[in-house]
Amino acid sequence: MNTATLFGLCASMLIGLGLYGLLTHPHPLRKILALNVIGSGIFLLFGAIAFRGAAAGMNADPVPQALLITGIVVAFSASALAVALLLRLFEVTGDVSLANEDPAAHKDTSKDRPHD
Amino acid sequence: MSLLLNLWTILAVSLGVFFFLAGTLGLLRFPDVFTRLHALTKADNLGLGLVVLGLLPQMNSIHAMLKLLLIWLLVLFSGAIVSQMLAQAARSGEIDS
Amino acid sequence: MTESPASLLLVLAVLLPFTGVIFGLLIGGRHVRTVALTTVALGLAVIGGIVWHALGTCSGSGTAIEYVLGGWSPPLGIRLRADGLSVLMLLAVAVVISLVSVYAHADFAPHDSGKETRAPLVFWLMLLAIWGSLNLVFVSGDLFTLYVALELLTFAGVPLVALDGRGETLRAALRYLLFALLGSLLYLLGAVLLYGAYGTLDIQLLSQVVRPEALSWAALALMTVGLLAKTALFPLHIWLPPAHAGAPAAASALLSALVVKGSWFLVLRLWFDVMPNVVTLSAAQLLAALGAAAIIVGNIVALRQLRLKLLIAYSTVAQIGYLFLMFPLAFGLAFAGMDSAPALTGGMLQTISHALAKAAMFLAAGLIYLTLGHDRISDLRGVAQALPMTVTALALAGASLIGLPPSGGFLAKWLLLSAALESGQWWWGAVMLLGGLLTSVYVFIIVVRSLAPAEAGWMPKTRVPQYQQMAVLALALSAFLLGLAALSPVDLVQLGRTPLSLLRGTP
Amino acid sequence: MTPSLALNLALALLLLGMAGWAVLVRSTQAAVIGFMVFGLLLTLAWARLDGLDVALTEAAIGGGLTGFLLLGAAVRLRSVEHRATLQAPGLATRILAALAAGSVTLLLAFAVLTLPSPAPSLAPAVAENIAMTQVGNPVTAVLLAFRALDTLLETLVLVLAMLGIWSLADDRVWGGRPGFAIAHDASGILHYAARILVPIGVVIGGYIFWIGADDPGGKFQGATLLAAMWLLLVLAGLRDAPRVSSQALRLWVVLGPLVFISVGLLGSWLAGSFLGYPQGYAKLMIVTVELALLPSLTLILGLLIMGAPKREIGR
Repeated sequence: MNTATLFGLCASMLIGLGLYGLLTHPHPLRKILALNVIGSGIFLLFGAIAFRGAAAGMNADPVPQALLITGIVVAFSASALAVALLLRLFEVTGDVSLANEDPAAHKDTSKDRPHD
Repeated sequence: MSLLLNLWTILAVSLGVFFFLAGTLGLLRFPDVFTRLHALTKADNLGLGLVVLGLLPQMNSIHAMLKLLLIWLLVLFSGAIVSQMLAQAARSGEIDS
Repeated sequence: MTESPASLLLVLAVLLPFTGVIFGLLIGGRHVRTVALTTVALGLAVIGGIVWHALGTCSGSGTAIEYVLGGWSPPLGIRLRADGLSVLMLLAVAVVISLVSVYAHADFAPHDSGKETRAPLVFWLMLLAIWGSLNLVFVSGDLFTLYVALELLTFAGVPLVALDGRGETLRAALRYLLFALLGSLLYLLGAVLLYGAYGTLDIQLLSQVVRPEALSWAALALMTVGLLAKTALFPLHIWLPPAHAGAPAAASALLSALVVKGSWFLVLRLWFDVMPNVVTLSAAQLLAALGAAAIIVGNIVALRQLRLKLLIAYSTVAQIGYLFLMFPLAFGLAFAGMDSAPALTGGMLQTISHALAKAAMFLAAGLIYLTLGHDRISDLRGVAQALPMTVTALALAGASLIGLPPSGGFLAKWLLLSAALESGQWWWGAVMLLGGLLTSVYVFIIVVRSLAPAEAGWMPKTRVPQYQQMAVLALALSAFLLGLAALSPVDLVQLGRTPLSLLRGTP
Repeated sequence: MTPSLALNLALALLLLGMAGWAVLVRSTQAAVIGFMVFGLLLTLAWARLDGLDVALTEAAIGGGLTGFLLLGAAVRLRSVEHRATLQAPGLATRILAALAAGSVTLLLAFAVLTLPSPAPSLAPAVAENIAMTQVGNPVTAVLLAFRALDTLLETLVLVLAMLGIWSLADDRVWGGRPGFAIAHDASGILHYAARILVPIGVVIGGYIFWIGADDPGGKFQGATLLAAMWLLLVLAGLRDAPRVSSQALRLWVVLGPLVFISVGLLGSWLAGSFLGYPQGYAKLMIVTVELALLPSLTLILGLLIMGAPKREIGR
């Protein structure tokens, strides 16, 4: 198996892992982290595609690599905005739950009993 | 000459890797923050130092050699600072030791 | 290909609003509104120039307006391209943006002390940013540039959702952001796969080389799902109502009328322009089925709302559904070898009339809130007395949502309905009629309730300036009279476009 | 199995392991630390894929700044950690999520295996045109010439994100300083570290920026390092975070985008195309844009980490 295919498959699994985390974690910070894992997977896949495109004396296709740099910076600004929103939500409400305010949920959290 | 240098590289890098292994083992097995820090800083300082020393003869310019040495010095410096801060935090009870 | 000096207007349409953001931030203080309004005026001139130019080419060469950036032609470089769809969207968005700016003039005025305050700065800068990002979505010819445009749009929308600063709006904003980020990541993933398969991101070039194979199918599926999450098509709509209803009226109008249209437009681009030969009729049927579900569920939930702003937000969920009915209709006609243009025109008209009508409704709801001090639907007495123009606007906008003649909504639904019958898909027509019926129920309730006389001696909480009412009425009137576009001598929609049947024709 | 393949395989497995840890482990702090290690490993993967520019960016931004950001948030949110995990979804949701994630992975794996060979590539096109841009690093040529519009828009993304974060301030403290805390530093060790490290970091940041024209490196990587040095100064209490109403700050923040747009317009006048460069002046104009972007990017990246204004003016 060649390098590009290996990392391409690795990227596919990273994206799946991140997606699972995003769908199952109730904590918004974990969702943000999972989004970052998905993002890294997509970037790695693009990197593998760039590596396949080695030609004209270059070890990899420089166009995807340049786009990746843009992508990484954009992903970072998204994470920064999301974290700032989350911290502000915590400051204002004292909670980080994303669920809608319904009285049943309130009752549950006020008891704050360990759940196991 | 180049055979000798290659031998030196192999020897020094292997020794460095050994220190890293030992440090990682300590990090996983030692009971508290202080002893773990001890293990970790050994790996950083000596392990990385040996790897850098081993790689020096493989560089083809003085410039690159200086960069390698700079990396070692920076890691030494930040390692020392960070372990100090971790130890302080552990002693004042900010993190669980 | 026309690359005249007028094509530089495409660059200006994108960068002028952002330059406004930069200067607004730099000058700051109490001058933000002045900077924003100046930029809006200049931007209107730019869009006017583009439309003028497009009408000129419409009767002449009939090709799209193009601009190759830096002289580096694709696939290496990036080109901007405005066809009929882009020009229409540019125009519609410019109209909504400028009327919302007129409305917001008082709501986001600088503080008396002359000190910079948070809400006006954020509102005006984000209004400009939304405008620039949407224009970029409409004219960009490159899939990666479109990814950046989507992110710009998200980053401009989120602060507006959270402008109020209350806990629930922060929560709504965070949920919106997480949905939107996943959406743009899935879109990017699809674009990455397309680059891996065909080595270009340029829409025109891709449409020539893309083949109906597993790889392009996977890319289209991923990108579509991502964009649907951003457009809030059922069942990915749960983030929308709290996000749109919690913002100040002018911000809600921007979010509900315009921002969701950006990602919808991109779905349209992908299906009709990038990969028409990958699309299958059953995939288009699935998209429309989700749209139909959105129409039914959105309208029924809207009927059960107690507050005006939430009702209008749920009505957006339903109206988004209509936007997806055109897909099987257009592809159905194209598959049958018939002219698919009426379905496309119907879909475009639906988008534009919804943008105008929904902006009018949210702004009207804002005025009603100011007058009554609340927006409970059960108690709208006295509104018509205090705000006659606004209630007229609500009725006209509602008529457009329902689809009464001669509104834009009527013409849109008429075109879609006849496309449905012509392509033998009567069931989508039935969904449209049912949706119209449900919409008319809540529009009727709102209008009748607000016509009820107020108690003797009742005084409005706040006196609303006339020009705010006039801005709302202007929006509603444009939605209502949009149906007269049928009389227009030029068919702007088809400018620079290849008929779908030709694109699909060769295997 | 060749040594190179073995190394790649080990790297891929480690990546998956760390990502799995970051996604599945119970404690949020442990997850974030796992993610930072993941970022470092990813840097190695980039080096294996011959993407040194990307590797530098990933190390600086993906692993470094993002990790710092998430770790800070995890510490701040420690008190609600338990409550937030209470609403964990049931088994049915987990199975559905696993099915969805698994099918996406399978779809992608299938796509990866069916990518065409030989792979399409724009490398020849870049090689053909790079001489006209007068820069030696092809990635820089793409970022600042062939696809300069994307880079311009990206700086606007950063400005919008910064504004979005500022917009989360309380109305009363608008215009004030971010609440970025000064670290607890009883023995003054951080203070000492900042004094030694910052000058070295600034030199290295400048160096990475400068060689970017011809070698791996560039403004984003350099700016991130400079931003990190700035954050260190603030953390150590040597400098206070800036007031967001400061005119000087705003001028430096918008300098990059403003110069970029101006150079673009100059191009439409001199070279006949927006963001075009007249013959022989390409490098001069590219370096001008990069020089203007460096301070703006440094400040914005730092401000994104510092967060919304928290303290009133004068405090």
